[in-house]
Amino acid sequence: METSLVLQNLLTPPVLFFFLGVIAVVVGSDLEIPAPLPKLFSLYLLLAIGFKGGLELAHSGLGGQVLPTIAAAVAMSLAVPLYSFLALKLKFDSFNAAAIAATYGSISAVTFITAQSFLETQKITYDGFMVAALALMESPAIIVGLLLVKLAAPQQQQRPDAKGMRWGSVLNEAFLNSSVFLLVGSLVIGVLVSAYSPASAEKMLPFTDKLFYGALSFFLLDMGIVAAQRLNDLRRAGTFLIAFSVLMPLFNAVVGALIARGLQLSPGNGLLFVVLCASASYIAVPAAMRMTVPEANPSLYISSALGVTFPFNIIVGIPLYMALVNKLLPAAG
Amino acid sequence: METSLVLQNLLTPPVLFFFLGVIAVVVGSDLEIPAPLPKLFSLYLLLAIGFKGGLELAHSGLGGQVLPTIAAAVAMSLAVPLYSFLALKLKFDSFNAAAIAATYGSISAVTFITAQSFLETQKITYDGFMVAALALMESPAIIVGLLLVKLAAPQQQQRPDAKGMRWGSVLNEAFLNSSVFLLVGSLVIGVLVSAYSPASAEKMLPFTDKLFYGALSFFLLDMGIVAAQRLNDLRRAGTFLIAFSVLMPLFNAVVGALIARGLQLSPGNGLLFVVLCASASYIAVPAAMRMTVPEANPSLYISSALGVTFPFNIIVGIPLYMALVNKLLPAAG
Amino acid sequence: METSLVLQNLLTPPVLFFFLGVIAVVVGSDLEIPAPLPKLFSLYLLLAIGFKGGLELAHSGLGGQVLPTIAAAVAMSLAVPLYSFLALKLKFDSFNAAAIAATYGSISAVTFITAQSFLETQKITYDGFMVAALALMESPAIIVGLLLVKLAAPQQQQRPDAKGMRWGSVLNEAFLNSSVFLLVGSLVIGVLVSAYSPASAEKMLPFTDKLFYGALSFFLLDMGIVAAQRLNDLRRAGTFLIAFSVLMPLFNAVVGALIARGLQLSPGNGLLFVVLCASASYIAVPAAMRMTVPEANPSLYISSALGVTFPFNIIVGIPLYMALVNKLLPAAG
Amino acid sequence: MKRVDLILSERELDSVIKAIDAAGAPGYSVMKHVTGKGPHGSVSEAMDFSGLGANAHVIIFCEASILAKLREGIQPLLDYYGGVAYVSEAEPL
Amino acid sequence: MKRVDLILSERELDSVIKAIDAAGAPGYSVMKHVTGKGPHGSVSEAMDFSGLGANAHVIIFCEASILAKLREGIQPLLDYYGGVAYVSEAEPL
Amino acid sequence: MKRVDLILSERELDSVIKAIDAAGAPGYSVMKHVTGKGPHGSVSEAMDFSGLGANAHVIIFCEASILAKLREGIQPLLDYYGGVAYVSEAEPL
Ligand SMILES: Nc1ncnc2c1ncn2[C@@H]1O[C@H](COP(=O)(O)O)[C@@H](O)[C@H]1O
Ligand SMILES: Nc1ncnc2c1ncn2[C@@H]1O[C@H](COP(=O)(O)O)[C@@H](O)[C@H]1O
Ligand SMILES: Nc1ncnc2c1ncn2[C@@H]1O[C@H](COP(=O)(O)O)[C@@H](O)[C@H]1O
Ligand code: NA
Ligand code: NA
Ligand code: NA
Repeated sequence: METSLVLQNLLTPPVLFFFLGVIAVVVGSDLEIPAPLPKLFSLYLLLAIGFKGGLELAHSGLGGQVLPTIAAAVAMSLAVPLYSFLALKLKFDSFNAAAIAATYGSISAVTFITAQSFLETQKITYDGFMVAALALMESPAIIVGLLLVKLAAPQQQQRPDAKGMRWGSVLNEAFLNSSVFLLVGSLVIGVLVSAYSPASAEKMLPFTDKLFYGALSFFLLDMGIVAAQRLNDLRRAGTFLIAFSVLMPLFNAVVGALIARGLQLSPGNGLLFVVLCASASYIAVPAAMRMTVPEANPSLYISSALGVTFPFNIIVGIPLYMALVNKLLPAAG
Repeated sequence: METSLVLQNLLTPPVLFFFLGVIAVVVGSDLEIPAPLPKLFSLYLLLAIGFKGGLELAHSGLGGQVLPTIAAAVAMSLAVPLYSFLALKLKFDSFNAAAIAATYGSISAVTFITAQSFLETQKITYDGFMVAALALMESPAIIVGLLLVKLAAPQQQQRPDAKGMRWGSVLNEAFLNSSVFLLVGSLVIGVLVSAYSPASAEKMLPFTDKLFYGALSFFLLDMGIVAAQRLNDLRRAGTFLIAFSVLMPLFNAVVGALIARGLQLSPGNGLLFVVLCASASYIAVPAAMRMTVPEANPSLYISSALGVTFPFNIIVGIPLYMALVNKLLPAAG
Repeated sequence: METSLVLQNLLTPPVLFFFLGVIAVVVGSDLEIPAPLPKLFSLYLLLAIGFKGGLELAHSGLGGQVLPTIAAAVAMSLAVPLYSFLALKLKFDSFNAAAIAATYGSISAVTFITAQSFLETQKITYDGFMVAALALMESPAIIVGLLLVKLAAPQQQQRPDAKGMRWGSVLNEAFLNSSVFLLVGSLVIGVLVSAYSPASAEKMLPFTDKLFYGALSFFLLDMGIVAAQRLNDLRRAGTFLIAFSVLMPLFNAVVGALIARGLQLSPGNGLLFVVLCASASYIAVPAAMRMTVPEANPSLYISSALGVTFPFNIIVGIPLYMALVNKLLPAAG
Repeated sequence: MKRVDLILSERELDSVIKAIDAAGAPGYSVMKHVTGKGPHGSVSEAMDFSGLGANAHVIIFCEASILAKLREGIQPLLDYYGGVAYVSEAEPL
Repeated sequence: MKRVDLILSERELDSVIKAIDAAGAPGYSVMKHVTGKGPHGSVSEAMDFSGLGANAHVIIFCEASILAKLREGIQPLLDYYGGVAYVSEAEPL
Repeated sequence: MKRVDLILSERELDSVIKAIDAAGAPGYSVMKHVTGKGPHGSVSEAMDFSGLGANAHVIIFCEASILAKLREGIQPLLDYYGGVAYVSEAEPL
């Protein structure tokens, strides 16, 4: 059954275009999507996912499983970097361990979106409030990462621009970085519009909804190119980091699935919850870490999150987690 | 009633995304939409509004109110800069006064589009020929602005490149600048296609029509960022210019509403006419003025049109003008 | 009848926006679509045409006329550069003759797409496997072009970077250049998705299908600008090249129509086949030639393909070839 | 030989290039999308969507003998519209 | 007069510009989207979509008297975060 | 120390960078999207959509001792494909 789910996931346009990007690099095609075009798609995807989530959140409200699920999600984004840090300290200094740990505590919106698309092609329902969980899991891990640096790093060299580690700017970076800001902002707009101007919400759908799947596929073509370019860096990073990039998501997925079971989530929401736990950030966190922990080597945390964990998740992770959820969650029978 | 209209306008995606852009700057988020992506949206909006207007113009023809309305629109684009200039001369030299005056004589296509969207969510009809009025109001004010400089400015220093003020190049800048050219060109294409190839007109609609509202919202996110960045400049520009940027649109709106009443326009067309009178250009005119009146300070005319008048119009202006139109125009009863 | 077909083609949005771009340059408007925005549209068009072709190819399979048609297409892409080279050697050195010859052996995807749109507005059907012919005709001409240089060019100066003419890199450039790679890749993805995940194929259509016509029109606006900018270069290139750029497509069209008759293609497929023979590449081949035959003057092969043949084909060529096909192909009666 | 660096608004780029050609320079290179600050204030790319553009950086490698003509054509433009022009030494590699 | 060329990550651009202003330079120009290689490895534009950015090239034409203050403000940033800074001679055209 | 400025077609960028690395330069910076004019005619960005690209500007700060090797690797490329290379003096800030 897992194999058939893997195949069903594999043979969808988003995943196939991701592969096409990887193949372009491997065979040496000069295919590239020049900057800032990928930024257009990443801004679009965040805006659309936030807006659609907001519309749905307005319908579901904050009752029932909503708040417990969100609380559990935030708790995971605090816990994951802590135990990841302990594992990473076996091989890395505190700066790099903290930066990689934060990356895995946070989430990948594109992995989440790909999981939603997977659910839709499987005709499994899920709820809009999961986007709120997504939005709220981006920032806490950034804060934890910086606390870890503060506490565990050797007495730091004085930063030449005080800015680096002042808490104001760290919180700013954590909560107001463009990706979190746009996602949360669009979510709030979705909620407001759904409540007060449903007719105008309708008019947004051709842009935010109909186009979404194609735009995701196009963006994943670029992600495939970028991820494959990272493969060289990875070889240098060594087997410990590669193993971590596969095993930590699997471990987080199991923890996540158990929590989802405890929360009695539906299979659809369960899968999304697991994917949030298992995914690693390569948008918000790297930008924040490079700003606030310049001592860490970006090629380590970007390559592991984008070069290994992301492809692993969208290719085999999502169907695997689905099978796990189907086993563990009662509603899935 | 005005309050409820204001709220109904406020809680639509275009206006909310504009706010989101403003908030991004105010709270210090690093959200930005890098060049040339905003240009993609501005080209798209001009092409789509022109094309759709052309389709509708082909249906309505040039009979009835069409020609008188267009004539009145052009007359306003000639009159507004003249009396604006007199007001502005109280505080500014002839170069700056003429450049700002031209800005207010011309129009803002995005304000017009936002007003159309407002009408649509209010289920109030309007006619395609208003886009022709929009197109024809862009250029005259540029010519008037330059005449004012010629007549009123102190004997000018000789321009090093004769080009600056030769009439050929001024007319070129006024009538062939990219925004006027694309709008008029798309309008003509819309008319031709509607008449000779209705099947192909149909095939354009998913692009020009369905996507429009979402693309407008995305563009307004950027406009919010850019407008908010102008706030600092404004403080330096002083209260006179800020007051002018709110009062002149209001005055023009009243004049416009009276003319609309005289023309017996429908409420929908009436609102669009008023919005044309009340809006100020921050696309065509600034580009033209910087080319042809380099002596004027761009931060004055850009900041007043984009930093004050534009937000004022799309946030409170449009519903306010709607209320005004409802009061003054008989058909609105 | 030809005149009416010409007019019906002329008055469609893609062709009219192409004209608008040409006019912008001729009258001196500053309208431009800054890089890399045109690249976004060209990537999109290749992805969409490939994907849609793949979906259709999966339905039609490889039986019947499919393989003979594809074989004939590839044969034409080998033959055209050979006889073009002989003609071009009358005026040009071997480097330039080979580069221009390769350009005419290969195809223009945008011309093909415009022909498809023409067929759709004419309500004439065509088959998805023609996209496979399109994809397979891009590369062979590049190889022939380089063989011609190898064989006919004077003993070459030693290239400073061996890379230039090594066969590995030539084949790489021919078969893996970004435009061929993306087209073929999307075609394969279309086939796979159609077979194994029809639900997800459905979800791509708003992006790849509905938007297509508008995006084509927007891209042709840019092509109009770029083609018109080439007119100056052309004057320098002389009447021989201009005549070649019109006569060679016409000759190829007649040859193509006879082959289509031999293959008993339907009128729709026949037109597409003829258009493939008659069109010249200004995307894949120029990029390949500049890399591999730097001795040739790019302004010659770009200007003739993009400045003459492309406008000729999309304005008068397509309807002319349609009339030819209607005359020669029995099914068209 | 000499290297000339010009930084000025994209708006005047066409006039400046005409002056460079007129001075007989053997070539030039242009980088657009330059932002910056000078006596006339700050220049950003924020208004790019409106066609206002930012600054351009022009580099010219030429013989010293061309400098006088270059100065003659370009200096009035910079004086009137703003921008900077500097010369330094440069030898072919 | 002097010409200063700085190449550094876009990330530190704001800090560097503050230092340039503080040093009293009469102006500066910035080119973004610069890629390259240095002691800290390669920098590309591939992660641009994530907000990571590439390098920036800053040019400052100024009097020699400003150099000391510039060095004081900028050198610590370059030492800590990476990047290069060079000075050459330049005369007004 | 020395500053080397190369301007050449983006097409040859990979070969040039290999030559720079081979010469042992401590680093380099690249700006793409450069347009211009030289003995081989004008270069614009109009064909960017086709993958043709425009020019690139490469800056290398290095010791004088590296120049000979750089010249050896790069000059043949410029001679064959076009482009310019100039050297000037530069001191660390
Ligand atoms: N001292 C300087 N060093 C480097 N660039 C400068 C300098 N002064 C002015 N610029 C550039 O030239 C542009 C136009 O200057 P201006 O119009 O004279 O203020 C500025 O926006 C800067 O990009
Ligand atoms: N020797 C050099 N010549 C030119 N650019 C350099 C040089 N060294 C470093 N750079 C540029 O400065 C950036 C930052 O350098 P770093 O962080 O010190 O490796 C590099 O990515 C290059 O763009
Ligand atoms: N004298 C020059 N000064 C500045 N840039 C030049 C000069 N000559 C050539 N270039 C640049 O080098 C590119 C290639 O030159 P080429 O292929 O030799 O014509 C041109 O497109 C220009 O960008
Ligand atoms: Na996670
Ligand atoms: Na107005
Ligand atoms: Na052909």
